[in-house]
Amino acid sequence: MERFSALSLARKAIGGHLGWKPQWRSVEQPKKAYDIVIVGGGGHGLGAAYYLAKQHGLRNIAVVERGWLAGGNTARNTTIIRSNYLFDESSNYYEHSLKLWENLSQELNYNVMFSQRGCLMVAHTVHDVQVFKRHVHANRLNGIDNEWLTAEEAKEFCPPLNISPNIRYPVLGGALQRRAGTARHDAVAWGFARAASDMGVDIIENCEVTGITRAADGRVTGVETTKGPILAGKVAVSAAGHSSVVMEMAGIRLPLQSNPLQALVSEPVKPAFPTIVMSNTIHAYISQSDKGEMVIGAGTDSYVSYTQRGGLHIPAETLAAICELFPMFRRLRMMRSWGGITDNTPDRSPITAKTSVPGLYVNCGWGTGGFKATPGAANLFAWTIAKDEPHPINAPFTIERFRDGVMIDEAAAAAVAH
Amino acid sequence: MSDALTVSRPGFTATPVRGGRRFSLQGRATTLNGTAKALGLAEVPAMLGTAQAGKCTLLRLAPQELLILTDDAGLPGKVTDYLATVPHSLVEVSDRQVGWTLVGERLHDTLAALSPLDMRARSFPVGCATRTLFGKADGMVWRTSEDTFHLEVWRSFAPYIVAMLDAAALDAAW
Amino acid sequence: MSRSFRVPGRGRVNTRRPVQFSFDGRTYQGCEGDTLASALLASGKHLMGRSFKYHRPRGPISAGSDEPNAVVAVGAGPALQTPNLVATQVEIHDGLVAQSQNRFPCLEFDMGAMNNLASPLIPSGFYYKTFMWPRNFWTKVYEPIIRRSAGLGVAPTAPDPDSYAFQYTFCDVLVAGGGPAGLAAALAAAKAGAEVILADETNEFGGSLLSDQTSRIDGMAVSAWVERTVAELAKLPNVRTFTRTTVFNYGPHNMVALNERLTDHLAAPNPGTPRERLWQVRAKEVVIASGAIERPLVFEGNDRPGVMLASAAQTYLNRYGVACGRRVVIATADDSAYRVALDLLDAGVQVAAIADIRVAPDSELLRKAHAAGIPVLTNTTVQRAHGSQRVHSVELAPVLPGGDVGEGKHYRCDLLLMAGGWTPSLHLFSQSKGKVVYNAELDTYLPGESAQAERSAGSCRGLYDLGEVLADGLKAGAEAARKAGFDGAVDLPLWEVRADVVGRGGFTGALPRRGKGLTAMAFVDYQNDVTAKDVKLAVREGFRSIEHIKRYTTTGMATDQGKTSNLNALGIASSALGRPKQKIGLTTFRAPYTPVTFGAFSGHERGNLFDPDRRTPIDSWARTKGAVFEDVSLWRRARYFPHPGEDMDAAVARECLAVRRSVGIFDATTLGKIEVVGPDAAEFMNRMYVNGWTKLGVGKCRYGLMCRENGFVYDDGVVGRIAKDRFHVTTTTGGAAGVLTMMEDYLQTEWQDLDVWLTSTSEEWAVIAVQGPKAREVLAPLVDGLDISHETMPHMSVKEGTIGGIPMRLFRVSFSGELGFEVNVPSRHGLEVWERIWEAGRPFGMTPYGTETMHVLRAEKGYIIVGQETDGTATPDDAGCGWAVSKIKKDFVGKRSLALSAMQDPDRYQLVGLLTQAPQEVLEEGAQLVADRNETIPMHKIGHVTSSYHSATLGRSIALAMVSGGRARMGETLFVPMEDRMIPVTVTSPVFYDAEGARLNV
Amino acid sequence: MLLIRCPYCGDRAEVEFANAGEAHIDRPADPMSLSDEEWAQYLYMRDNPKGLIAERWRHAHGCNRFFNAIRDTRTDRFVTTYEIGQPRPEVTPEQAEEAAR
Repeated sequence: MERFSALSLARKAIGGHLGWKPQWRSVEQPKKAYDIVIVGGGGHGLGAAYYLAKQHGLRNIAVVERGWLAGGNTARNTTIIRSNYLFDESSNYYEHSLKLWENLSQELNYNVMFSQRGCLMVAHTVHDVQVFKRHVHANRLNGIDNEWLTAEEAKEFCPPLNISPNIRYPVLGGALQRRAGTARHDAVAWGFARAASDMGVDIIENCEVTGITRAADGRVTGVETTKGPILAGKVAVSAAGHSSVVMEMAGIRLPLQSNPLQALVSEPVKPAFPTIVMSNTIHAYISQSDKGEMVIGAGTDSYVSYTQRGGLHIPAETLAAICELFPMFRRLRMMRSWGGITDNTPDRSPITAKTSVPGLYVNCGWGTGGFKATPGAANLFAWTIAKDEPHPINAPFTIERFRDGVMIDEAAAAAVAH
Repeated sequence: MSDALTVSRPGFTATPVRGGRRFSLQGRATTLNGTAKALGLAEVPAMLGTAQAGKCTLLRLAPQELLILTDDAGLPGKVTDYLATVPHSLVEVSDRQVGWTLVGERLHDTLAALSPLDMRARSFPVGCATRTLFGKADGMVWRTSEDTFHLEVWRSFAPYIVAMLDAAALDAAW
Repeated sequence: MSRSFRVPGRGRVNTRRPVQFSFDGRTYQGCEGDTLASALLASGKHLMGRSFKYHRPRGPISAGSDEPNAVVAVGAGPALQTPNLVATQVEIHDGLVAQSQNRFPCLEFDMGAMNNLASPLIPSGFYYKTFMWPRNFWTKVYEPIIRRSAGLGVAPTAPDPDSYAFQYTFCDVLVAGGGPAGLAAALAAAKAGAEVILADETNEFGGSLLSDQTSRIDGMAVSAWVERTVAELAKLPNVRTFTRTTVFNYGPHNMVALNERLTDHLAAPNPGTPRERLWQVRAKEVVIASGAIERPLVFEGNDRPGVMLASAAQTYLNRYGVACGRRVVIATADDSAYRVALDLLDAGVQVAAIADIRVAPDSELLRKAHAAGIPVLTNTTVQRAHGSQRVHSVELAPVLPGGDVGEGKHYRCDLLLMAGGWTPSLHLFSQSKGKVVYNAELDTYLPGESAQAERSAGSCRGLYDLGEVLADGLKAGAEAARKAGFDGAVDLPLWEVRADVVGRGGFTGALPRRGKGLTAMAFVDYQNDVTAKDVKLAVREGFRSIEHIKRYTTTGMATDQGKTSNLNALGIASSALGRPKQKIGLTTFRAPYTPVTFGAFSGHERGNLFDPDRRTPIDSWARTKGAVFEDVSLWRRARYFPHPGEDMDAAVARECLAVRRSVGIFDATTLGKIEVVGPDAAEFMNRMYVNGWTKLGVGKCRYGLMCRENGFVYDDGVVGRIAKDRFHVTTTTGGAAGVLTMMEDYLQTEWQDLDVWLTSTSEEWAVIAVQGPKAREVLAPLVDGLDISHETMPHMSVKEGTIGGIPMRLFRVSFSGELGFEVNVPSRHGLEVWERIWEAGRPFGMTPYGTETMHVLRAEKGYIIVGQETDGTATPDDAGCGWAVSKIKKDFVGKRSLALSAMQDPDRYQLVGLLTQAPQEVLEEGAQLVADRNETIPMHKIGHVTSSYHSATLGRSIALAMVSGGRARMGETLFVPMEDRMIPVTVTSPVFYDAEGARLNV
Repeated sequence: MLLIRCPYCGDRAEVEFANAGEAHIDRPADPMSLSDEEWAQYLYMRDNPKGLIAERWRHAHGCNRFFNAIRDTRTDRFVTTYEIGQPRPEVTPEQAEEAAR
């Protein structure tokens, strides 16, 4: 693998950039058999392949992707990365990921543009204040940065924020994680693909899995695909919104619902927004990309859908909220909107685990928050696949937790009621 | 509370409805039918239909639910007598909601700024009544004549609805 | 340049109505009807902007919404200066102020153009390969530089003063696009009787016909036909027409969104006019008549100001009366450019040459061009356009057999037109989820099978002959009407059309050139500065999917969303990959069609109308008493009633003591209320709540606790049995809607056999809580003879009666720990009764109190608040309410989950009280608890503080907490680690005051 | 915004409705007799099909009735809606094809 650097750019420039090679090997036809087949060529799947090769010395791996690499939720999110979750289980997981993010560009020799611009979660009610302070304290004791800002401090940190007491839901303050940030979503997937491919991983695009094959004893033996059958010692499913569809092929029903999630960007403008702001109460989140677009997450539609779209009333609602918090952005314009398919569990926490089928592993249920977990989930999923047992960090994130009543329910923990 | 809450704009007025009582009657179809008969009607109005029986107006808002509007005297004895014999739920909701009479040539444009309901005459003829959404408030709308609508929302939403209607009526001019 | 490029006698602008405007501080004059672009072009000014990455000087290439280059800021001042508007769409008016963007210090001399020199070092994706060391330089150094040079315009910095309107509407047939096909479709559908909406994004209907001087319909000029047709439509009562209205989003189930712009074109709009209106149209049928966009040609220097689309020059000439230059060279792959040449020639523009890339083009128009003396070079490519801030010459070169390019000849020109063929606008069709299909003959994509109730008509489906387009429009309109249910016979017009045959031919990809062109800048995506080389580089680096190529190069991702670039990028990718275009496919068309203002989406949902602001009947009273409010779900509740000079703590302390010592009055109206009625009411309650209800006597109350099926506490509230078959259920304020929904869910879908019905009565009753040892003394004289003595009305009972003649349900309940009543009266009487009780209470020192005092009083008693002590992960037992759970009921919602072993774990978090060792120390709510103070981070947390107050009654602080195995830790010392210190606390019972409840039973 | 046919009120805009998850999941008659595994199946495990789904909606801002619907999750087209308590209707191949379009 050729190292990327300013120097390599300059050298190639002299040759009119004709000297560049493909960033990853494109494998048209899979081999007959692999030790491990990873289903899903998004950030999580590619990353798992990378860590399997890098940290566990496994090289005979294929990543099969139905469409083009990272064309699912990796390409469709608002790229927010943070770890200020309440419960130890979650914050350990996301912090593991955040730490990997902090070195990812260097590790992959691919600039994923991880920008630690901070994430400010604003509070609008007394209840919000209580909940966020609980987060701040819990995070601090876990060694995760998160601090409480008064409304004035929040305004100083994010000058466009409207802290007027005369709006419908005045800002009472906010919890700021300074190490939080954003990254360039495509770069993460491409960087993992390049590094994994370099270590021998086969990346096979336009290869849809149509079946999961099993031996008489129940153990997984491989997958059927649109490019023919592939034998595999282990099959690891990392298919985001399509997880239920793939796992159904092995007869496994998951506690998942796939819902549309919409997002949008404005036209690019000069730097006007220094951080990420999230408001759970009025359902808005916003940051500004390196290109200058305001990147705005809208809400989830409530029904199961694989259409990658939703109703216009959902982004409309979000934009109303954004215009309340940032009234100077009212004249900006929506340039592009899109939808993703989020896979949501009943407790809104993910599953990264072995399954009841020997040799079959699943990493799913990331809902609206999978991007931030990309390197962490990939890393822990690789561990789980390689060792056939979970890493202590992802050990609580089983399917069985629903049977056993040991949910990790961040959403419920922020429940609103009086 | 709704007394001060009027909208008066060129082409649209919303005038609070005063007086009278409201009852929510729920029960199975036979009970609703029996109630209608007790009031001298042939049968209970069909879904989204309304019927007048003396001083009572029956609005069929759900399969098992009638909203009954009466004068200040309330429900006639023949209804309560009948109901005493059948399983049902009768709850007075006179104060739960407040109502307005809506008129004006910009009525449709004004309502259409708040509600996704198709209120064109061919879809929502005179006598039709239903609950729907007005902005972010639940509401009940009833077409009382070709050019007149009756709107109700829960009491605490009244200032919101009035302000929204007022803004929408202004927009409707352009 | 001072000479005017206005062509007398041409165009639809009103030359007798001059309009003054400014651009970059300089005053210009245009005409009524001009766009900013046409007016500047009329003054000879092509340079209008700078590109995104290389800051190259740019002028408009188009005359419509597909424009990538002429992107400007319009409006003056921090609130109104609106970035990134397209000069070709901005209509000028007197006083309009426009600025160029993305340049420093000025448009003509831009320091950012240094990037242009560095362009060999910054090809596509360069940022993925660099800026990685040193690690922290990305955020601190590199990224800020990238950010400052990226972006286009500057966002406003002050709130937008304009208003925006919103409206739903319905129609039988929606026609998107008011060109020839759209007009014909609207007419046909309307004549069939359908309700029709016709919308066009520009200021008048007619589309391409407004740029067409030579075609004839029924013998008349096409502009006259447009006028006649628009007038005919205007007469039909079933047609609504919208100009300046973009159909921008085609959603599911034929919900189509339109953005109507009402004021931007006006110098002085009527005050109160909304700036824009967003329409959500539910259309039974849709006709997409969105037209086609001309493609640029990709060659070196194709971005120089003065290089334009041929059709744009034709529009500027015929619609705006502007000649875009004096001497033109035309590069074409398509017949339509010949008509443009003839039109320009006719207007006095010198046509230096037409270079046709095709080997042997042949058409009537070509012969006409020959006849007019225009030099036509076939099989000829553009090697390079020269010029910096304006094109001054172009090298046209022959394509040799075998594909090489020979030595060319330079032509002097100040205008270079490109005609690369037509790209049908598939955006709306694609948004409707229809699949596009490659058409080899036209070398473009066309709409395939419809996914929704729509059809395309005219040039958006590849028809370019005017006669065909009109016929297609009529057919589409008639079909749409028929499908919408208007199936009567209709006489459709038969128009006799005379028009040039245009639209044949076309080219995608990069034009052939001489040499490798390693340094040549031939632009595919103008605004984002994506060159043909960039696309090839992406392919070379292994990006093979068109979506990857788009993302790696950013082609098609600028504000024009690739309207002019997508097919050329595809063409270049296709030859680089050696794969046919149809095997590559197009990138997804994403809504909106053109950018739409945020404000238009939010409509009136701003300020106080952002969300309903629910207020109780007593709200006005509280306001006059100086209450400070808080938001609780949609409600506004009084939090405390400070006297002058008091802060919250002082006010709350005073209010608490007043309740404990005498009597307080509290507005509890916001509590949810549900009337559960029917013969099976008790059975239903048994199934919904963890408690048992069968034995609750009429006139008695019980604290009810509700779980979700997962076993966790969902809601709570006091329930009174009004009659054998009637329960008055109360819920939390925030939980009211959810509880009713959950009850209805079980009732309607699981237990349809039960004869019980639910009615929300939350707003039927105003609820006035009178709490304190003097409560009975205050109320007794008011309740019209009702006996409310302890004997006849003990704690947790309910009676019906009247208060001053007003019907009342009187609950003897207490959330304060004192003797207490809750007076329920019909809402309209709420304020009146409140004031009456207030008057009666004043001799006792009655004090109004708010939610904060309510919280303190109940915390002193250890009463939980669902959502504060519990958080959706707590069982009844965790919350200290195990006593409420019926042990004998066979089933209730949540019971099975409570039987899980995890729910019995002794280490679960349980409700306890905490006392700080320093009595005045008030813990922070949300603070965590640890057992070992000497641990280092990460510390093992064993609980957290849920409620914490200073208790004036007890003269010290108190706190409630959820602590792992808490009930077994009574008396233990735990620690609250704060940032700067460790606070020791003692675990106690959560009941701090009157543990035996003596004060309740008086 | 979807257009949803309430069996009682007719065609209405999506904003009047609330989705209520998979249909035809009956609450067990005697939950206490179920194993933890069976209970979890009832409570959490859901079909999440890419194709036809039977789901519940509530006409929240209308008649407030729950009802069932058959919809294709690939297109969001409804095949039919029907009252609670009715069995899941047979979908003809023609209906399925139409919904998948």
